[in-house]
Amino acid sequence: MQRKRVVEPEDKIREIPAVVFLFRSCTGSLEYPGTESAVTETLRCLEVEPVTDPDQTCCSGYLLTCSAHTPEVSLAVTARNLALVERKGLDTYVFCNGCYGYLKELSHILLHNQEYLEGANELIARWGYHYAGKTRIFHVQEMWYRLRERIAAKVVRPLNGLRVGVHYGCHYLARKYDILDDGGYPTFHEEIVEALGGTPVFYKERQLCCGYAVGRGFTHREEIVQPHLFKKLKNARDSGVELITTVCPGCNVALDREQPNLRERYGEDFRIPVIDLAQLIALALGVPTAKLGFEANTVPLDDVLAKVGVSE
Amino acid sequence: MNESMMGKELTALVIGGGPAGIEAALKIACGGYRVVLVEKESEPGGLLRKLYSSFPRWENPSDRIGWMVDDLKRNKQIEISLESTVESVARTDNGFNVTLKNTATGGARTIDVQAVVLATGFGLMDLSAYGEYGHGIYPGVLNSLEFEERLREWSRGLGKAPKAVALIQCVGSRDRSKGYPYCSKVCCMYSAKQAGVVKDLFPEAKVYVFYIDCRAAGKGYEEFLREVIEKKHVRYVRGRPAKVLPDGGRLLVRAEDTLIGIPVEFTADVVVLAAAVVPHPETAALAKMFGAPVDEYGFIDHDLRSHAKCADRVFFAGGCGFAVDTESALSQGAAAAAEVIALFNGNG
Amino acid sequence: MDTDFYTPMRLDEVESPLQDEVEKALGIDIETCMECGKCSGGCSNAHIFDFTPRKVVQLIRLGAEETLLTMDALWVCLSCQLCVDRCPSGIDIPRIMDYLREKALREGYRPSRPAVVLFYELMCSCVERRGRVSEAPLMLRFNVLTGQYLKDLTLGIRMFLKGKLPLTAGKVKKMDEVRTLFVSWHRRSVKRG
Amino acid sequence: MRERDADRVDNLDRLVDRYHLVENLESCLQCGRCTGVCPVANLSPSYNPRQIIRDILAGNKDRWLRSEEIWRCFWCANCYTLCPMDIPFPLLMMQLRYEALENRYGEKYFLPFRRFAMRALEDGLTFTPGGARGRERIMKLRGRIGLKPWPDISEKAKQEYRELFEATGAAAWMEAIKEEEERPVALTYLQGRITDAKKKGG
Amino acid sequence: MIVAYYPGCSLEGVAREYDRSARLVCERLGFGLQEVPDWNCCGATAAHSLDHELTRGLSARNLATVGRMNLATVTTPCPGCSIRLKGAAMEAKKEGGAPEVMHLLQLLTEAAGTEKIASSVIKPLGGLRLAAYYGCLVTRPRAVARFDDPEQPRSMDRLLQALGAETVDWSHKAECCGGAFAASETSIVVDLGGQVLEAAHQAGAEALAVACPMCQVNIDTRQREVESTRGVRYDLPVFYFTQLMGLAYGFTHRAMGLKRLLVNPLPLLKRKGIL
Repeated sequence: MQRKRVVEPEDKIREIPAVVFLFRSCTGSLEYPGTESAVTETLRCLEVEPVTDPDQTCCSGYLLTCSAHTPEVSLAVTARNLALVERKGLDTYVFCNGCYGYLKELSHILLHNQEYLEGANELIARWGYHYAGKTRIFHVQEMWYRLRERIAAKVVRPLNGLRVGVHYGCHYLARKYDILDDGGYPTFHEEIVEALGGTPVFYKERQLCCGYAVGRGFTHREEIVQPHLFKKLKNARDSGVELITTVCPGCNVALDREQPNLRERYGEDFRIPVIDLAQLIALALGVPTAKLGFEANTVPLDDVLAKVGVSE
Repeated sequence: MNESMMGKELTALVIGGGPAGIEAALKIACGGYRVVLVEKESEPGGLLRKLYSSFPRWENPSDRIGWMVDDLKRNKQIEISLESTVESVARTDNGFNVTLKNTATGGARTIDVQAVVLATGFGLMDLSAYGEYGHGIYPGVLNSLEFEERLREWSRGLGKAPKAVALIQCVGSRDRSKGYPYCSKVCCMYSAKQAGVVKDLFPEAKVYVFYIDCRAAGKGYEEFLREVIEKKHVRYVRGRPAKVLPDGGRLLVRAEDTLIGIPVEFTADVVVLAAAVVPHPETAALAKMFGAPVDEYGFIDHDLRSHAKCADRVFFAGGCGFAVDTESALSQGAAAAAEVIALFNGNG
Repeated sequence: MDTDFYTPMRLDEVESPLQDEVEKALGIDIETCMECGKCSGGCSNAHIFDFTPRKVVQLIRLGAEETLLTMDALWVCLSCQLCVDRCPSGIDIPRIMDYLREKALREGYRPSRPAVVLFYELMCSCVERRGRVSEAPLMLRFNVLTGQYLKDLTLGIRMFLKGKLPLTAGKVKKMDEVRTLFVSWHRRSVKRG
Repeated sequence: MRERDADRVDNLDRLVDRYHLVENLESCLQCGRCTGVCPVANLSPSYNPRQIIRDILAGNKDRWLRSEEIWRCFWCANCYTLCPMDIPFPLLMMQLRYEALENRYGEKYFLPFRRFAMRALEDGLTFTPGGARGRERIMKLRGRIGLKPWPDISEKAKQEYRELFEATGAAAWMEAIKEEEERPVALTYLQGRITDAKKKGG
Repeated sequence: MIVAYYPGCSLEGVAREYDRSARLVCERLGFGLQEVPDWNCCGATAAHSLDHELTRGLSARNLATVGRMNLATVTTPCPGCSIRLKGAAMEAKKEGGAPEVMHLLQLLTEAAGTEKIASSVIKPLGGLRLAAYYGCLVTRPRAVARFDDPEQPRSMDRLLQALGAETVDWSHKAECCGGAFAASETSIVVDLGGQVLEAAHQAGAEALAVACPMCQVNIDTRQREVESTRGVRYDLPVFYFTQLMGLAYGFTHRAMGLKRLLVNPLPLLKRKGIL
């Protein structure tokens, strides 16, 4: 599957950087630590060195959506985090859609509203930070795609046609903010799955939101998120999906953790494991499963691992 | 223009001195033939003369009409017969014997013409069928032509400044129960224009346009409409108002906002009704005299083979065929002229 | 299970037997509606309707029978005929409302305003018994049956004192002729129900 | 009573778009792409982005401040992605939520976030496991798969993060919101649901 | 001119004064009213809300009775009855003949004419400013009523002017008063009746003239309730137009049953020197 694109990823990421700044994700580190580990391992396998910074904090974009006070606080936090990266002269790579979407959105607001930019810079100037908008923000999936040939060449545990249903997540598809994939009909994820020897399943609801951002367990869990997820997972199962991969630990939480609740409410047990794409790549590249933290998952991966030929 | 053509003594009669008629007369004269232009009013210009502004470029229509009338008057080939109407017509071998009557003096004269261009224009329907809007009952309810006049007054600082204006589209048009199932075509754009003008004159005024569909098909039309909404802040409400009620000296408009689905009310000082476009009553009579067909509404129907021709040696242009905007009226005038010239050049 | 939550309407699955019914029984062509909303703008009670007259017409097109037969608008429509005269397509909405009311009762839907129906039924039974309506006993029975013994008591007394509520009223002599009509009505309701 | 198109609409910019992030609301074409793509609108008919824009343009902002609907937005931004006029609808929701909270509407929907944010002030990280046991469990897991037991975050980062909250007034503002008090919101989840007898019977 | 007369149930009950004044006024104008023998209720809103056939049957029976009277015209003072009868007549006409159905207002303005109405005036109602309130069914639906303009009716205005009264131009001439919900959904009547009263009040009317028993009942008897809901004192008497005609023709207020109106009209009439 090769689609003709308006913008080729090669245009945006011309040369493969040797070092990138990896933006830490709270959920990816604390809910599914396997994600953080898998992303780091995979990058290293692909000869890209991730750099992190202990001074980086949570992106705090959710404060914007849930309206915790005025936008200034989210803008200032973003400016501070991005200023850190700029100091290093690196591009920012994010492995959580939440961080990705919010960083893109908030930096867009900052860069298009002089007043906000000045305000935020004034706030962070006390510690010597300054945000100028030089660091570019990418999703690690964009990097995976750019390196798809390198990945394919390094596969040691092909997926044996495993039927993988992908979940992009909305913020990854925010095409208003200059993303590399096609926001209307994205295929990066499927192409990578193909490169790993899996069979991507184009199920109908693959672009449906996970409902995590605001819904899951917070505000409208019963009424909205559960029927919403039921719709998505039912469609995935009916299309023969054996595994769902995401590119966002947040989506993972919604799709994975919510399955027992769906069983309770609708009496249907989907038992579709949900992991991060990085975990799947790491698996195919031969990273030991002990480093991938699958035990954090609610739905176990035994069947999938067996199919790929990994015995635990 | 060469000598031999100048020598031809062929004459075309153009009935109606609006933009379509003037354009036809000018172009026929350019072709080297004589033209008699008959206009019932004391001044050429037609409906265009009554307009305050135009779309899609916010021009002053009087300017354009001014240039055209200047050209008309300078042109030696054209004889302008103002305050005149066609009294009777007799068909001859190669044309018509037309009797013109001067409505001011009562005098009549007969001329020979070899071709006729009907350009009698259009008018607006009588709104008394719409008691619910109270046109002719409440002083603040105007039809769109009366409103153009009001705009002119406002622009000269006359009259009381409005706090709010409501423009209602599709009054008559698209109303089969009243016998006008057709779309009048020009109202969407001129309502947008009028709404924009009000906002220009009185930026503080609230202007609402009640519409069913915005039919802005034309070069620059959609952009014009969006400008009115976005830059001039005219508010568009989808729904045909049901009733206009007098309310403490102002007018209360009751409608459903069909995009939300709730009944709404709006208090305005002036309510403008975009009345359906209808042919002038004399159009059908004239058409009969010249043997031209009219459709069920009284608009002139065209010949099968040509869009500007309706009978042998009879052509038409502009609003007597159907509602047209200025641009179309001009093109149709030119098209009718081309037909006349072709006819004269061919077998004269 | 699927219907445990709301799903968007499937236009391709929309069939509206109701629309055909309305066309056949009432001779009303719903397709002529251009959704201009003129009916709803002037409707006396649209501001308390759950579905405005325009929506009612559109819901017929969508075949949303249950919604139509259970909606509140059915029982707060005044039959004031404002909509039909203003409709550019001449759609007789009051007649549609009548039809829907009839159908809702026939099919046993609980009306959202039982008092309205009760009043209608009491009035009809009054006609059935006497051929004419006698207002005072009608009002009295209505108030007793709705349990509002004191409703409009003062007003009732004032009216009574003004001679506006005579306790007796005329009666039709040939009641058999009137009763026949009611008998066939009841037969119709039984047969359909 | 009937709705009146309010007199205040001309100051839309000031009233709704206080942060000047949605300046093109008036350009809305009412085409409905947003509603078509909205996952929430697909589940609950009373939440309809197109209608919300229309209603706000008609001056009925207050109705929405009181509503429960504005808290349903998933912030997936699909609407913004598809909007032909580039209207950032999520940012509109955001501003409505700010105002709702100022008027103390819908606090119960904000409280879960407040809890997260208050904890984030301690850790500089959000969504940290609650309670000592949860913390211990995750630290063990991280250790097992070869990560540092706790993500690498410096005291400096935590301190500066906190100070940003204090400097913008966010910390004090969130502090002031009491958990128990809340004002009721109107409108219901399935309002406007359209049903079909035929389907139900069959 | 002999005309069949169908009073309708209300005219035996709440609207007796309408019946009485109508008969007296018609007699004065030379109309011989012959009551339709053994008439039955038209079914009103109740029947057509429950069953269409029933409504049709009830009106058809009345129409058949009128047919046996061999009169060309039947009139009724109640718009509800008149619209039902007109509907039945329209259907009957398709199958053969049917008498002409006219609302009383229609009969008086069309068959008698304003000149004749004016010529019988003895005591003109000078200086009385009236709002002519037609309600829904006198002129609606247009296709059935075939009388006057449904949106801007003028017939009653002309009639009242012929009596020497002034009429105001106002907005709610043909809006609904709440109709048949007088008992079952009172709040609707208070809302809609209140709008009518407010409009008449704003237009400067001193009283309303109506041609429908339901309108009279709703606006007259609920006026106190409307006033307390709206916090405005209207005090607008609601006359049947026939009562006003009677007064102008020299009948006593007792004969016209003015005392039966809940909002007492006598002070106003005295102030104007009509009584």
